Amino acid sequence: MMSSSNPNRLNASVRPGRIDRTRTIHATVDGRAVPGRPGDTLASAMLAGGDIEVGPSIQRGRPRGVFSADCTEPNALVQRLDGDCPEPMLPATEIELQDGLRVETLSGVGWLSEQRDTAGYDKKFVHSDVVVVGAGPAGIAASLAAARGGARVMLVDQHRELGGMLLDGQAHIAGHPATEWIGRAARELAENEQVRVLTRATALGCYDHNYLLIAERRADHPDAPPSPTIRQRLWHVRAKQVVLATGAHERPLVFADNDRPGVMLASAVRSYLNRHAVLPGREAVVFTTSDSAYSTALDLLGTGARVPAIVDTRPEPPTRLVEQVRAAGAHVVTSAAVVATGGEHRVSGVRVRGIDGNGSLTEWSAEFPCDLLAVCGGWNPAVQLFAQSGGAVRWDPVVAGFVPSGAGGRSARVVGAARGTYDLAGCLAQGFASGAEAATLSGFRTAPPPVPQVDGDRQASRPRPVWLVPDESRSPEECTEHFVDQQRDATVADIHHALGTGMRSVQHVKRYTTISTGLEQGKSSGVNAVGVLADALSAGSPGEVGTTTFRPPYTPVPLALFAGRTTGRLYDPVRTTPMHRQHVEAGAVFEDVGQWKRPRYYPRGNEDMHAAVLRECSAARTGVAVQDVSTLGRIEIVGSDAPEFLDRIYTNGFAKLAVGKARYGMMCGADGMVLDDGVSMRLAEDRYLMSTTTGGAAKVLDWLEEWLQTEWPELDVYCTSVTEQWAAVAVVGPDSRTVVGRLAPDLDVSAESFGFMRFHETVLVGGIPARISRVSFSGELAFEVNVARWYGQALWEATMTAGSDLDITPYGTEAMHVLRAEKGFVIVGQDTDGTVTPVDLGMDWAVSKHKDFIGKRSLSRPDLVRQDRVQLVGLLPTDTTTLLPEGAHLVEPDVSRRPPVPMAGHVTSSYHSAALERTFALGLISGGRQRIGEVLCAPVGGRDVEVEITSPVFYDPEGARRDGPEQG
Amino acid sequence: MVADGNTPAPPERLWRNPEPKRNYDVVIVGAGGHGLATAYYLARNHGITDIAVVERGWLAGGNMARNTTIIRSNYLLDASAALYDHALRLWEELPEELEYEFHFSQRGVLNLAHTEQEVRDARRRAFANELNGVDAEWLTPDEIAEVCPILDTSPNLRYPVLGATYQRRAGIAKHDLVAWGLARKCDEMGVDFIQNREVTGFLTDEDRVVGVRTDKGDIGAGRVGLAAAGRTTLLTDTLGLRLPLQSHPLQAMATEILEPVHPCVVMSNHVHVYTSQAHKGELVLGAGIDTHNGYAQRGSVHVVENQLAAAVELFPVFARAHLLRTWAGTVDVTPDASPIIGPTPYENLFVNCGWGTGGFKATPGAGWVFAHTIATGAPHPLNEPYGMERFTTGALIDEHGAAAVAH
Amino acid sequence: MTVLNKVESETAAPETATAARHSPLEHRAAELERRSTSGARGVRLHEEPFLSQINLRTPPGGVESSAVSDSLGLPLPTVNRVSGDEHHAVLWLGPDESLIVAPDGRAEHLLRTVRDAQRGGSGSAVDVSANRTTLRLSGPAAREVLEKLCSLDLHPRSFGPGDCAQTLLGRVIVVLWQLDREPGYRIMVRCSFADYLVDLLLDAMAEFLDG
Amino acid sequence: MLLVRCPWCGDRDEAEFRYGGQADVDYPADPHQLDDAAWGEYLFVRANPLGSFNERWVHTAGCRRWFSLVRDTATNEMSPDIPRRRESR
Ligand SMILES: Cc1cc2nc3c(=O)[nH]c(=O)nc-3n(C[C@H](O)[C@H](O)[C@H](O)COP(=O)(O)OP(=O)(O)OC[C@H]3O[C@@H](n4cnc5c(N)ncnc54)[C@H](O)[C@@H]3O)c2cc1C
Ligand SMILES: NC(=O)c1ccc[n+]([C@@H]2O[C@H](COP(=O)([O-])OP(=O)(O)OC[C@H]3O[C@@H](n4cnc5c(N)ncnc54)[C@H](O)[C@@H]3O)[C@@H](O)[C@H]2O)c1
Ligand SMILES: Cc1cc2nc3c(=O)[nH]c(=O)nc-3n(C[C@H](O)[C@H](O)[C@H](O)COP(=O)(O)O)c2cc1C
Ligand SMILES: [Zn+2]
Repeated sequence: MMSSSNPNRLNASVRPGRIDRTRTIHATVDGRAVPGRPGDTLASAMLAGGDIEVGPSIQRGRPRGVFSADCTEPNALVQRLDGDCPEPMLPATEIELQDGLRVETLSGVGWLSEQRDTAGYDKKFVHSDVVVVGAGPAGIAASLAAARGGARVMLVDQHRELGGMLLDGQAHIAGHPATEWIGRAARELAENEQVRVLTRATALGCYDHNYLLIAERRADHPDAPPSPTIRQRLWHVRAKQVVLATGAHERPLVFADNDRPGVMLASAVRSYLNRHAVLPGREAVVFTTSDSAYSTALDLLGTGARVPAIVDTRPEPPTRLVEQVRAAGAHVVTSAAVVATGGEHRVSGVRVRGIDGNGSLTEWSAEFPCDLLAVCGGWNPAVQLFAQSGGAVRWDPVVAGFVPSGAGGRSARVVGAARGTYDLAGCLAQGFASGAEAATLSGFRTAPPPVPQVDGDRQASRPRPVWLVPDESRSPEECTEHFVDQQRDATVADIHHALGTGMRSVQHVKRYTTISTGLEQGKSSGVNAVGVLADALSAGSPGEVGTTTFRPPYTPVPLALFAGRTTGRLYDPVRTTPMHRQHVEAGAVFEDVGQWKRPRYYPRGNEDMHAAVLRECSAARTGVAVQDVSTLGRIEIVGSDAPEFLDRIYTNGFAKLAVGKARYGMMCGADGMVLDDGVSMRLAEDRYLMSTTTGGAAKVLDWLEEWLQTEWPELDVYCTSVTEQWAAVAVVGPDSRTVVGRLAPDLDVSAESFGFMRFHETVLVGGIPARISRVSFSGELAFEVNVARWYGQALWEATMTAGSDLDITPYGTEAMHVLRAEKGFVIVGQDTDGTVTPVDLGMDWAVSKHKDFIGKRSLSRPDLVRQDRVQLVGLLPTDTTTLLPEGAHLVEPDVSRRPPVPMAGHVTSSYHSAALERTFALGLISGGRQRIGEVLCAPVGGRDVEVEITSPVFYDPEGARRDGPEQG
Repeated sequence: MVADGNTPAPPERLWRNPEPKRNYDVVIVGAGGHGLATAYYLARNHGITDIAVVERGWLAGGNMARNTTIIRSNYLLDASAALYDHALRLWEELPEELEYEFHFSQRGVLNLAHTEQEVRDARRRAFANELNGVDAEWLTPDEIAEVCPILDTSPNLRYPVLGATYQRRAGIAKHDLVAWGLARKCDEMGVDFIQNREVTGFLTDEDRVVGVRTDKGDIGAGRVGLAAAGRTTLLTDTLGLRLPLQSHPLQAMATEILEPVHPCVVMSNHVHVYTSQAHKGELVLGAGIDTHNGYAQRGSVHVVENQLAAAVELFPVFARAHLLRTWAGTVDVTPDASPIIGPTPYENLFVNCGWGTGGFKATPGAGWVFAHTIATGAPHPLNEPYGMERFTTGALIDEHGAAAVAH
Repeated sequence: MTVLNKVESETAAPETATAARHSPLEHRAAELERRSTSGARGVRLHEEPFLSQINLRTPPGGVESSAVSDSLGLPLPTVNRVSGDEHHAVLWLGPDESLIVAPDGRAEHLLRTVRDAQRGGSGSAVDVSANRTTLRLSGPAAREVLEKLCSLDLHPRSFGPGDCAQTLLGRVIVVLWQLDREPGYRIMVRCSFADYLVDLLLDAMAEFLDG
Repeated sequence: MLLVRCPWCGDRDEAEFRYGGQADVDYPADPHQLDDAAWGEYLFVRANPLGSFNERWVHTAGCRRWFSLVRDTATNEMSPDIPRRRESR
């Protein structure tokens, strides 16, 4: 009857199974070879080879065995070792057997490896009129009906084949084996262009507004290509209608030593028999509370196994079933329960006692030898996806399970076993009806097809759940071998322990006992815990206790799948300017500014940053230097009300700015705190070009739009982002006039003709149209040359050529920071945080007294007029070579250093200055402007640095250098 | 906790489940961490034990059941450092004081900096911490790699780790056990926990609050302390008292149980994720709020995807750990991301709220000062700056704005 | 013939300057060619640089909009639609915003035309030709590639030739425009994101590389 | 991922939008007429209801228009905005 390498494999004549018998493949478990067939799971292959025992339990080290045939598996958890990266905690029941598969068994704890996961994970975003989750009879029927209506349908199932529980049994549909019906349906769906069927695809979550997340396994199974680009794919699906046909999970039973290897869910036994042609035991006691396990018994008997007893908790199981099994050679013990199991590493026999209507044991007892105990504690409709997004469930005493509450709305689209319908005809009928309705509601009117004749599961008689089979000698408080959650090693005693502390809520019990917090997330342990609790609290029904919360994901998935392609190089956009490659060639060291890569400095030879920055700064102050400023934000602001608009946005006035001129502006939030700054030019009466900081570009545009659209829709103003229309360089230094003169031969760049804060449009050498302004962020004579972005590269080249004999020096953000700090110019975000006003910065000159602007009202709040607010000042370390660390706080020299030490403020910017030939800093110091000349201390690295408070303008306070050297 | 022998020890009582009396000296609304700690310190420090803690659901089932349990005190601003460090010092005493093991583990917290500006901000915070007596160190990438070898500190990351502040005294604690430990001591001292009872409004006598209305009848109270976190405004709205709070979903997630790999706590603001490995072995991950208001205790999945992308980016070893469960709480966020603790315009009504994404770490500290405020009718010096007047005067405690550090 | 395609030599940039232009993806042309595939699951990607683009703002339904439309010789597009053809088109960007697209060298002339039409009324016209570059993604697998990055419903029943949308590809905002049924798309992206977007698209295309 | 209906572009994923909080909080006609408490309330206090909430969103990755809608903050069910009460100035 059995083959020798797979002693428990049934002959094809007895059970063909859904395996490929032409090929033998091998996995390795804990170093031992496990042969099997394509179509096997790792668990079925192990069982075929006679291995039922897996790793011992997590807390108590008890022997454990394969318990289920699905994602509820508590025991058979393995660490996968083959492939490019080990993967922890996979249920052997869910791993498809494959050549080269290598695992080690675990005890409820996995491990992470330092090996990089190099596999591919990606995402896909699709839409569907109807998504059907679960391809059992109900789901298939729903898909057929919806697809026939013309809707776009997506059918997903976590398994490799369609069919659901039909594959576990031997039902007939329309007079033929159900598999034929499945095959026909699969073909029909495959041929319909509007249908997408995804197998090996688990719906992880069903979120608000019909959004589903589906994890598809494209590798690690025998049908996968050898090295697929994408190992797993996360489908994001937006559906118009969702049909949940997710089936039901069989519940274990809670009795003494119910965790012994060889105790197995009855449905799992059936699944191994029929799907995998594996007989997990030859002498099997069946212990049940409902009808479904009779099919297990019949299937076992049909393969030649012995069934010493069917132990049914019910006094009167349906006669039909009792007679069927009797005819097949087994007998039923009614009003009875298994109270104990024997055996060491595998169950060797069970003890059975009578159980009365109150759930108490009676005197009657018997013992049966067995090597398998198939248990069925009833069924839990798989309401996870339904409940996750807020669907309510209720206890249904007839099906003895939690089912979707209510008949209409979203709950109508839960069908089949998932809503407690356990007869095949009913599943098909609900599937057809819901599929047709879903299609109709999504715009494809259609009627449900007629339900074919079936002979599968019939309407079951009422189950009799027994939450706790009493111990023969001990009270529930002492039931330390009655396992409720095998994975967490949690028992009935633990639940009672929780109750003993005063806990009453199932939520507390879950957290106290850790029941349902493992991989199965309560799919099998949850309702039993509720039942035990309901009994203990004498609640009328488990419904009064309620469930814990159902949360995504439905089954665990690798974190890398959620990350998808968003890692490494693709983690976040890298933004570059058109001159980027020229900076790279010049050896620039880059800095991340927002998403931009900006050159920080350009080391020459072995220069470090310090040396390079000093050189770059001194070029700007004594010769000519050039910086790529293409990253600055630019917004064109157009309309007859543009002047008024800018007046409301900026703290200073812009309405009176003359056409052809530019002005520095500052803007605040409504709270009066500095938001951004920049120079805006007036291009025409009704047209300005605003510039923003690099990091502030998007924020400022949003800010402008928000005010325009939500508060001032009456203003005739339009904003257009032109940040990327332009590329620009700042040409800085006494020699900049010469360079720009050469660049722009048509332009008179003399101080007289081209005044500070003016701009001109011209054509550069090579015919490149440009707008050139005289703005300066360094205090030196400086020009900003703007060209259409596609000329950026040419502009850089031309500028470098024009300045080559003057040793024109590219400089980066760091030198820019130093140069502006020498002049006391602030960088928003560095010298300000979200708590600094323009007044704090000493920029009262930019705060209009005459007009209102956003934030103005806030500036007169009590806290904002305090004299001791921090104010921007300069800071000079007494020792001219000591560099204050940025972020250092300053304290009064004589203050006690016992914490908390009162702080006077902190250093915002600190540099070596080539021009000053010393170090210097800017800082925000309480009442700072009144304290110029005073000395404070900066405690850093265990010593004090003495610092004098100064004006923040260190360099050329008269502004003599702004117009450059005298000409002529 | 879980019995692991054959004869389980008899359970220790954590709390009774009494019927409420008609009146209490103090009614606290909300049996979250803060409500529990407040009751505890009212009894311990002020001798007030005639207290009912009224809870709409199950004890500590709100944010207390949902947070990523990070405890640290390395805040920038003086007011914050003082309050949170007070809390941290209480945490250090609490296991012994409560005689309850709640796995308080001072394994150290790293706050990563990924940009030059973040470096400046982080160092500024570390310097301030030092002067405020809060332990803080600045670590270079090499030093970080020693503290947390699984963190990718290579310069090739999209946003390389440029440094981190490190607070060694910081760490995590098992949130549920903290709640149960506090509840147990409170119960011992006579505090009543009234679960499954929702406070729906207040009993008032002109501008004085004299009790609470609940869905199952009124309860009189000498004083009422609100510790209702995300649902605070639902109650204050009934008095026409408008608080600057917005309730947002905040999500977190856990993996399966894994052998120890992650020795500390890592927080990254820039890529937005924070992670640690809980006592039991699961990795716990969290991130920023869902931006929309919401009471649904669930958030949007793209938020989860973004934070997991960040986690895998920083911790390549996490790639094949499995996402086991995601969940969300409802956090109450103020405009300056600092709490509101103090009296209200209603006599005998006090609020403790606005802890947003970061109130677990403050649990004992918050309880301490809120108990003081309720008992004496006036704020403790530590919560003086935290009154709601600051939104009028502008004296915000803008830890967010000032240092961009999430809580 | 519309103003969009009327040739006026004086509006084209001077020869020398044209040669000085570099498109953001010029340096990747060969790579894009190499990574494109043909066949039943083929997908091709290349840059269409230097299209003339004018960002147009005009109060919807007002006199301004009919004046502009008259001046262009094209109706302004309806919601999420493109008016015109692949050479000369106006794309809907928002209730009062459109993008005029024309061949290289047309921007200045267009700008003048539109501003003339707008004179005296409300609205704006801004040259954004250099602001974005254009990628063309086409081939039988093009939609599948986009579906890896884009959450819009691109199924032919929902999105087809002449449809356009501003949306996200990964973390990048783009203007997506379907040209034909093959399907072929234009993806208009701000220049600084172009390199990254190409990385993203090539990564998504990898699955369709032969072999 | 909520499905947000932009009145212009149609249904789009939440990720394309930025949330703008309570709708219809008007900028005071003259801020300088308000005392500090009233101004502070304008700056910082917004409704935070459980249930129907009239709120603003902006379609940042699309048409960049601001709009409002009504969402139930407990269930996330959405419906279009009731007409804006304030006259356009
Ligand atoms: C996902 C997540 C991660 C977080 N991570 C951290 C972290 O790492 N570190 C950190 O410090 N903080 C963190 N927090 C924040 C922290 O959890 C909260 O700030 C803190 O728990 C709030 O205080 P609480 O414990 O009292 O709140 P809660 O536990 O929410 O307590 C409020 C209680 O009031 C009850 N209640 C409300 N209204 C009523 C009513 N009308 N009647 C009766 N009872 C009522 C609620 O049911 C609830 O039990 C996180 C929060 C979340 C959601
Ligand atoms: N006699 C009984 O008591 C009893 C009990 C339960 C089921 N049944 C029988 O089982 C069948 C039930 O049919 P059905 O169609 O309702 O359920 P089913 O169990 O046949 O099919 C459900 C399918 O959904 C899949 N699934 C579940 N959750 C999923 C997810 N999140 N993502 C992807 N796939 C998921 C499952 O893998 C399964 O293939 C009927 O034939 C019925 O008679 C009988
Ligand atoms: C620090 C921490 C660790 C957690 N670890 C687990 C875990 O290992 N397994 C699990 O199922 N849930 C874990 N959870 C999540 C809880 O099961 C639960 O989701 C959370 O308390 C929120 O409650 P709710 O989901 O019932 O709403 C953890 C929660 C926290 C806060
Ligand atoms: Zn839109």
